[in-house]
Parts: sequence; structure tokens; C-alpha cells
Amino acid sequence: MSAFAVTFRRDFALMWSGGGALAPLGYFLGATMLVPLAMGPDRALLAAAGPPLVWIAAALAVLATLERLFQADLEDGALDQMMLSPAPLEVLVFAKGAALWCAVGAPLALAGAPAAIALQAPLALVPAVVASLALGMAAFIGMGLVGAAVTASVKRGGVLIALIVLPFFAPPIIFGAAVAQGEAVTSALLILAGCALGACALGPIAAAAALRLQAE
Amino acid sequence: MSAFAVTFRRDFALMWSGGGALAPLGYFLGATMLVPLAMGPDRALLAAAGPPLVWIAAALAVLATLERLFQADLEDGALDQMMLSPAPLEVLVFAKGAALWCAVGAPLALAGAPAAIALQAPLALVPAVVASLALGMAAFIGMGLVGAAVTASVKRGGVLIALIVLPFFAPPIIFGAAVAQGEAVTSALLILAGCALGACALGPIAAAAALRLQAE
Amino acid sequence: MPLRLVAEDVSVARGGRLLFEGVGFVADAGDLVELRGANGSGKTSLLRAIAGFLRPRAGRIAFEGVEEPPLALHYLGHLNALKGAASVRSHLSHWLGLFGGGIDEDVALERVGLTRQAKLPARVLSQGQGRRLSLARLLIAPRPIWLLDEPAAALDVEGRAMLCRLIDAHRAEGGLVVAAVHDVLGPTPSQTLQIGATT
Amino acid sequence: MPLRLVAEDVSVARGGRLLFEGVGFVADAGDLVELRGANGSGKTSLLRAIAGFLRPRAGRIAFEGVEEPPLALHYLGHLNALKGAASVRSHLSHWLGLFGGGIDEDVALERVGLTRQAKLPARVLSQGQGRRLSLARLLIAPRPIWLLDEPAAALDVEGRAMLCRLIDAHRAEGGLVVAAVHDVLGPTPSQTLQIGATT
Amino acid sequence: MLSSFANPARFMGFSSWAAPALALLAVALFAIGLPWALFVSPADYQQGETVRIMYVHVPAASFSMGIYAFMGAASFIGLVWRHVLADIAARSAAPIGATYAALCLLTGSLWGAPTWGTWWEWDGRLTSMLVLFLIYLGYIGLWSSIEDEERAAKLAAILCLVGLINLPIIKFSVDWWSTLHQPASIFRAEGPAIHASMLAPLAVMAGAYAALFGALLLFNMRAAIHRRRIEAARLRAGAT
Ligand code: HEM
Ligand SMILES: Nc1ncnc2c1ncn2[C@@H]1O[C@H](COP(=O)(O)OP(=O)(O)OP(=O)(O)O)[C@@H](O)[C@H]1O
Ligand SMILES: Nc1ncnc2c1ncn2[C@@H]1O[C@H](COP(=O)(O)OP(=O)(O)OP(=O)(O)O)[C@@H](O)[C@H]1O
Ligand SMILES: [Mg+2]
Ligand SMILES: [Mg+2]
Repeated sequence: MSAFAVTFRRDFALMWSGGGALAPLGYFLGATMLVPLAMGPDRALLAAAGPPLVWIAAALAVLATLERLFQADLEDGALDQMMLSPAPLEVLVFAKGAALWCAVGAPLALAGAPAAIALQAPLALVPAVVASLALGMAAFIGMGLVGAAVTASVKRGGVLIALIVLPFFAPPIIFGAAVAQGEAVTSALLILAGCALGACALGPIAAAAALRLQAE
Repeated sequence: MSAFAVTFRRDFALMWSGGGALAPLGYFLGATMLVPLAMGPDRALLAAAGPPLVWIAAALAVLATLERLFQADLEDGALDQMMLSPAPLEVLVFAKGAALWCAVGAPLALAGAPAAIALQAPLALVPAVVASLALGMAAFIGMGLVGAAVTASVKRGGVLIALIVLPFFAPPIIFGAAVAQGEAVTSALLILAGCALGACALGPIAAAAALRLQAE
Repeated sequence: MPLRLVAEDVSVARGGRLLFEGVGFVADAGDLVELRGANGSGKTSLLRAIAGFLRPRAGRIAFEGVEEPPLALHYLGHLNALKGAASVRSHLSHWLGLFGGGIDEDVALERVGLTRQAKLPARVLSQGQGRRLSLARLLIAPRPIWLLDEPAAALDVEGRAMLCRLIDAHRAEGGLVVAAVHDVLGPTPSQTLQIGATT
Repeated sequence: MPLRLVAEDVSVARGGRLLFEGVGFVADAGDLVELRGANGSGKTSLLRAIAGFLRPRAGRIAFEGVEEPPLALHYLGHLNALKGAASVRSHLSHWLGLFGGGIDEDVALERVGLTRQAKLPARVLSQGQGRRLSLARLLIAPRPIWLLDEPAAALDVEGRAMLCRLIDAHRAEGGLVVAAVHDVLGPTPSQTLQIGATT
Repeated sequence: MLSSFANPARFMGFSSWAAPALALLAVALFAIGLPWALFVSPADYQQGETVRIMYVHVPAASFSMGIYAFMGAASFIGLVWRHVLADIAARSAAPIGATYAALCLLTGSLWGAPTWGTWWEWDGRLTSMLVLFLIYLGYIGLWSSIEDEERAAKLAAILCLVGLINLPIIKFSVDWWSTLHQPASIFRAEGPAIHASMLAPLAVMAGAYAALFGALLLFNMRAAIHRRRIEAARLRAGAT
């Protein structure tokens, strides 16, 4: 198997095994559950404010998985070995991002359906919400790779990475929330696809550059 | 200095240095910033839905710092040394929780003031919000210790700990959000104080029991 | 009662698999017990059982003439228990507080040869310097029983000589050392225990 | 062009402090260069500079007769690059994919003595077993240059003999080894380089 | 009684006939209870036919809480007396309890749509039931992410005991927050407040749920014991 394939496979397996995918899902559903708890039982308020919050919960859920993405590799020496592979580091970083999308991003997008319903989104919108979340996850992960790479050597970097990455999450969240509110769905989806493409193309390059410096 | 004092001091210093306290603050403010982005510019909606969301952001911010609390000690062997101290493990765990409250919880509670104002809470409520956040943080941390201890040996446990701990966060969030909405402030504060007391008394005991098992 | 560590008929299992059974020894003040055995034979597990971190499946481990652990022993494992962001000196003051006083921090640093690194964060220490810092823990709080797991790992020639001096001094003061080793440690052991020799 | 590794007048600094300067050597196929020096003298840093992980402050490190790294070398550091949750065998298939084929996984496992642990998760390996697994990486993909940082760490007596055989075989096949060591490694080095001897 | 099963070998002997027997009993009770509840019993004068959801909903709700209490007891026994079987029992009960909780949530929302006009409402009881479901998920997640069975058992037991706090919250939530969901009508001090024609099929359904739980629990425990034996044999084979 190629270096890309084995990197993807290992990361996917490590994330998936041990209830890996279950856990971000629980985080996601738990966080969406907190929203109505905090907001109280006012139906109209929830219907107006709720669906966009699915996006915030999704962003925070994927953020939580990003922290240790490269930190673990740095601490146990696996990063050194990645740099000795004939495959470019960019490709391996992309493989890790793809594994994260498959193991966590896609399940999260699917879980967006019940979450959106619980937060009173109209049923007809649910497929669009799921599609937009799937694209948004790709954008989040592409951007998140950079944040994870630059904070890899910081212990307890989880909060630092949030600080670095959350501002970049703003555009997908704005358009994604628009989808959840049923505004200009098609154009918002197109913009999200653009975000995802750009992030997935540029993210691994910037992340690999940062990782090379971390290896010093 | 006593074992309690040095444990508190080290944890506080480790969290504070390296932008430790800044980072959860940034996470907190970043998350509260995302809310108006996702919800759109509707002032009235924001005023109704916003203040309770301060609580959600605070809960997620403290959650993010919990993950590595014991995991780091387990991985580098510091936990073994804690168990060889003449001080009971419960006391050392309590010291770590107290350090977390001082380094992250209290700054977060203070940051609740600008966040609540940004999310259109009435000014008169701000002191009550800060007080409730301070109590709520203590409750979150007390409960979070248990989650952090039982997941200490799980790599990428950050999401698992969220799944385990978030359900327990529900009661403080319900009452805390009530304070933010200006409902039954005094009784909610009393209940929060009760939650905090209970969590801080029982949390370290359960957490220490779990940590003894992790050391096997 | 004089200091004595007794292990009787100890069996240790990890993850459901029996590692060894019927291991026993008696060590008195001044003794150095060497544990030897192939990789994976269970030396580390035995030391952790003596330290009280894991419960042996069978047998008895008893301490005479001292308080029960944690107060009576030091455990130096494969892991150094260092925090990268904290300075070398702050590690010593941390341990001083954690274990209850003993010698001065600077004396301990000098004896392990880290005086010049006192202000560096532990993160930048080399492998051997980290090990030396961990060794300083043994000096900070005087405890009669030392459990050492491959203490010479990563130490240079001069560092090994230093380790020998520490062990000799500890034994001379009436201490007791149990050490897992692969090659020659230096001080003459009073007994050598072969772990898992039967398999 | 035959295999050759040239280091000329290399200086390495860490965190703004010069560790050593003017270090140079030439190693040819079949050579074993031993790096010796006190803890903190810079052996690990030199190896990482050769591997290309860190940039020397001055000097030249050149490879002749091979592609540039990463394709030409293996780096075995203080860290074993193991994932606790993954099985022993899955590490080998991972490295096989990462570095591009070589010998069979089972053969590699057998040569480092981990055949019976093949299905265990790496988490439960003992210190020495982990080191053995990391050594198997050298076998999985044939690369002419081996950079070994204290390769014998945590190995038992039999493991050290195994390491000697691996190094001898590699040299006999025209490979080249640079190893940082503290005590005697086993195979006769073709040269020994003292790092930081001047201070 | 429990101590006589504490020996895994004796447990295997006992469960080899008890598990299928309970399974048969469950099938029989469902065969009586479901038709009775769904076709024979009277419709409600207010809610009409939808009241029949009750026969699925109420036992699922009660037993999902009961199973958690059972897990709490088993965890306590496992922690204090180190009974391996107690650990296995707690672990094996969790997926069943989670399924019952999910069933309660599902039937509750199905019921809520016609009667309250909403699938879901963030009222105290509904929320705390969801919290219970999430606690089940967390418990299962913790179990499955720690490979060392013994350690996983003890850690999960601690979590389970801490989670017991949620049970009284669910039980009394209807009294604390006076909201949509109706308060206790069956198990209350003054005696049941529903008519006997509904109580009887409900009792049969409750018996069916209980038998199903017993059967699934024993099957799960047997599977777990087999898995442990295989695992132990594998590790023994992996000896150095
Ligand atoms: C998702 C929504 C719902 C949830 C999570 C839920 C949850 C519960 C729970 C936890 C119990 C307590 C069982 C016990 O104390 O043993 C219960 C009982 C009950 N529920 Fe629901 N419920 C839901 C919806 C409904 C609806 C829509 C109705 C009918 C209008 C309903 C009617 C009942 C009745 C009659 C009982 C029995 C009360 C008693 O005697 O204790 N539930 N439910
Ligand atoms: N959690 C566990 N589950 C199963 N097996 C384990 C576990 N932990 C350790 N082991 C096994 O126990 C054995 C003994 O490990 P231990 O670390 O005690 O060996 P050791 O003698 O110290 O070896 P070394 O010389 O390599 O340090 C190893 O074979 C290891 O695979
Ligand atoms: N990031 C850094 N900043 C400052 N100094 C550093 C940094 N990293 C390493 N050092 C210093 O560089 C020196 C050399 O470290 P190195 O790991 O190369 O030594 P070594 O010869 O391998 O020692 P050992 O035998 O203990 O493994 C050490 O004194 C260490 O303190
Ligand atoms: Mg060992
Ligand atoms: Mg070194």
C-alpha cells in the first residue's frame, strides 16, 4: 500500500476504534442538547436561534478532535518517521485530514439531521443541512490542520488551537447557518464548497511547513 | 511548602504560563463571537437567545482544558510520584482542581461580563452572571475531574470526556442560564452553590479512586 | 525493628496473563537486590507491585521497620516524571514539597551534575540530563527503600559513576535498593534475582 | 558513485547556544561511526542534523552515491514512534507502506524476537519490547544509512546480541551506520567521534 | 443469591438454561401483551387510539431507569467485593438499558406529536431522560475505549456510581418543574390512578420487558465470558 493509504488507514483506525467516532458524536449531540437547556423551553425563540447553533456545535466538536492530531505524532516520534517517507509530508498531512473527515466529519454531518430537528429546523431543510455540514466539515478540517500543526508543540494546546482556528471558521459558519435558516441555500452551498476546496488544497501545505519546523 | 501547595502552584504555573489562561479566554470569547455570526444581525433575537449561550461557551471552554489534566501526569510518570506522596491522592487531585479554577475558571467568570454585554444582556444582571459563572465553574471542574480521571488513559480522550461530562453539566447550565435571563436569581445562585459544593466534595474522591486504577 | 523488605511467593499478572509466580526475596538494610531477566519478563511489573501501584495476583509483600509505602520508598521508573515547561530547579522544589523535606535543592543539583542547567526548562534537557534530574528526586527526600528501573539508562560514563556513588552512599546509610538492570550496574549486588527464568 | 556520508566542519546550536563546532567525518559503505560524549554534548542533535530535521548553524552534510534523504536513511531516535492502540504487526505494515517495501513483516518480527507478540497492542509492550519493535523498522525498508541514537537502550543481553547481528549484517551488505552510544555497542567501530570533548 | 452465581463456571451452567427459558417467557408475554394492549384494551376517552403507545413507552421508561439502578448495584459489588461477574453484569446491561432509553425517547416523541403537538420539548423529564441516554452512551464509550478489561470495568463502575445521581432527578423532575409531562400515575402513594382495564395489559407488558431484559442480560454476559476466555488464551499464547 502507498504511504498515503497506510497513513489514512492508521489514522482512521485509531480514531474509529475505541468508540472514537461515537465520542465526537456524543459531544455534538451533548452540545446541541445544552442549547435548549440554556435557552429555556420557549419554542419560538428556539426555532429562530436553534438551527444555526447546530453549526457552532459541529465546529466545536471537530475542534476538539484536532488538538492531538499532530501533537501525539510529535511526542511519540512518529512525525520524524513521516518526514523520512518518500511521500511528501503534504500528502501525509492530507491523508490524516481525510481520515479525520471520514471518521469524524461525515458521522457528524449525518448527526446534524437529528440535531437540526431537535432544534426545530423545518424538515424540508434537513438534507441541505446535512450536505452543508459535510462540506463545512471539510473546510473546518482543512483550516484546522494548520492550527493543529502550529500548536503541536504546545502542551495543553487545545485551547490555544481554538483561539487560532475559530476566527477562520467564521465564513463557513456564516454561510452554513444561512443554509440552516433556509436562506439562499444553493448559493450558500456553492460558497461552502469553495471554502472546502480552498481549505483542503492550502491547509495541508501550510500545515506541513509548520510541522517541518516543529521537528527541529 | 506542603504537598497541596506545591501541586497547586505547579499546576497553576503550568496553566498560566504559555498563554494558558489567555487561551481558554480566547476560546470563550471566540465561541461567543460565533453566536451572533451564526444567528445573524437580529438584535431582538440575540438579546433573547444570547446570554444563556455565554454559559454554553463557558462549559465548553472549561471542558477543553480538562482533557489533558491527568493524561499528561499519567504519560510522563508524575502520577506515580503523586501516589508516593504522604498526602492523600484526594488532596492532590483537589489541589489540581483548585489550580484549574484559579487559572481558568475565575478568569472565565470575569470574561463573562464583556461576553454577556456583547450578547445583549441587561447591565444590571452582569454582576449576578459573573457570580453564577464563578460558582458554575467550580461545579463544572468538580464534575470534570471525574471525567478526566476515568478517561486519562484514553488517547484522544478529549471527545470521550465531553460525552461523559456534558450530561452532568446540564443542571448547572439550566440554573446558570436562568440567572443570565434574570429569572429567580437568588434561588438559582443558591442551587448553583449547592452543585459546586457537592461536586467539589465528591469529585476529587471519585477521581482519585479512578486514578489509582489508572496507575496499574 | 530493623529495616527489611520481604517478598514471599509473589505472582504478578498483566492483562490476564501470568508473568511469573513464586518470586520471593528478603532484603535488609544495606542490601542491593538486582532484578534480571529478558525483555518482557516482568521486572518493571515486580517493581510496580512492590511500590503498591499494582496488586500482585498472589503472594505477600511486606515492609518491616518502616512505615508502609508511600512514605518509605522512592520509585524511579522508565518515565522521568518531568514537566517540559517547568524549570529544572522548580522540579526539585516541587518534589521537596510533595515528599516532605530533605537536603537542599542546590546540593541535590550539584550531586547529579545539573548545576548549570538549573534555570533551563526541562523540555530542552537531553535524554541523559532528564534522567539525572529524575535521579535527583532520590536525594531530595530521604527514604529508606529505592526501587530503580534501569537507573543507568541514557547516562554517560561519568553519570554511571555518579549513580554508583549514590547507591553506595544510600546503602552505607542503611538504605535498601532494588534495581532492575540489564548490564553491570557497578556496585556489587547482595543478591541477584532472575525473573521469568523458567520459561 | 559509491556510498559515502560526509560531514564537514559542522556546528550545531540549540536554543541559541552553540553545542559544538568543527565536527567532521567521512564514512563509507561498511563503516560504523560511533558518537560519544557526555550527556548534553549534542550527539542527538548531530544525528538529527544529519537526518535533515534540524539545520546546522555552519558546515556541510552531504550524501554521495545515494538519493538525498529521506530516501537514503533510517533514523532511530530516543522515541520509538509507536501507537499504543495499534498492534505490533500493524506497525510493521504501516512502515512498509510509509517507506516502500522491503522484507516481509513476519521475517522482520522474527528477527527482532517479537513473533509471539505480533497481535498485541503496542501499549502493553515492555520497554525493551518497544525498542525491539522500533528496531524492526530498520529491517522493513532497506536503506543504506542508519542513524541510531542509543540503539541498545532497554535491550536485554540477548537483544544486544541481536542488535550486533543486525548492524554487522547491514555493514556487510554495504550499509553505513552512525550510532550515538555510551557504553560498548558490540561491533568494532571504524571510527569513534568524541562530541564536545573540548569543554 | 448473587454469591451463588459469583463463580463463572456455575454461572455458565445456570445461564445455559435460564437464558433461553427467559427468552421463551419474553416471547410468550409479548405474544399475550402486545395484542392485548394494541387491540383489546380500551381506547382513551381523551387521547383515543394513541394511548396504546403507553404500553410500549411506560415500561421502557421505567426499565431504562431500573436497569441503570441495577448497573449501579452491580458496579458497587464489583468495586467493593471485586466480583468479576458483577463487572460483566454491569457492562452487559448497559446496551440493553440504552436501547430501552432510546425506545422511551422514540415512543415518547411519537406520542408527543399527536397529544402535545410537538415531537420534542425541553421539559425537565424529557431532558433528564435524554441525559440518562447520554450517560449510557458515555458509559459504553468508556468501556469500549479502554482495552484492559479489568481496568475498564473498575473505571466504568466509578462513572456508573457517579451517574446514579441522575436517577432521582428524572424521577422527581415532573414534580420540580411543573411542565408538560404527566406526573406519576401508577406508582404513587395513593395507589394507581389508571383504570384496571389498562393496568392489566400494562403489567403483562412490564413482565415481558423484564423477561426480555433478563434473557438479553444473560446472553450478553455469556458472550462476554466467552470473549474473556478467548482473550486470555490469546495473551497466554503471546507469552515471551
Ligand atoms: C420523548 C418524550 C418522552 C419521554 C422522554 C418520556 C419519559 C418518561 C419517563 C422517564 C417516565 C417515567 C417512568 C417511571 O417513572 O417509571 C414516563 C412515564 C410516563 N409517560 Fe412519558 N415521556 C415522553 C413522552 C410522553 C408523552 C407524549 C406522553 C403522553 C401524553 C407520556 C405519558 C407517560 C405516562 C402516562 C407515563 C406513566 C407515568 C407514571 O405512571 O409514572 N410520555 N415517561
Ligand atoms: N496492560 C497489559 N496487558 C497485557 N500485558 C501487559 C500489560 N502490561 C504489560 N504487559 C506485559 O507484561 C510483560 C512484562 O512487562 P514488564 O514491563 O514488567 O517487563 P520488563 O521485565 O520490565 O521488560 P523490559 O526489560 O523490556 O523493561 C510484557 O510482556 C508485557 O507485554
Ligand atoms: N530547544 C532547545 N533549546 C535550548 N537548548 C536545547 C534545546 N534542545 C536541546 N538543547 C540542549 O542541547 C544540548 C544537547 O542535547 P542533545 O540531546 O543533542 O544531547 P546528547 O548528546 O544527545 O545527550 P544525551 O547523551 O543525554 O542523550 C543539551 O544540553 C540540551 O540542553
Ligand atoms: Mg521494564
Ligand atoms: Mg541524546
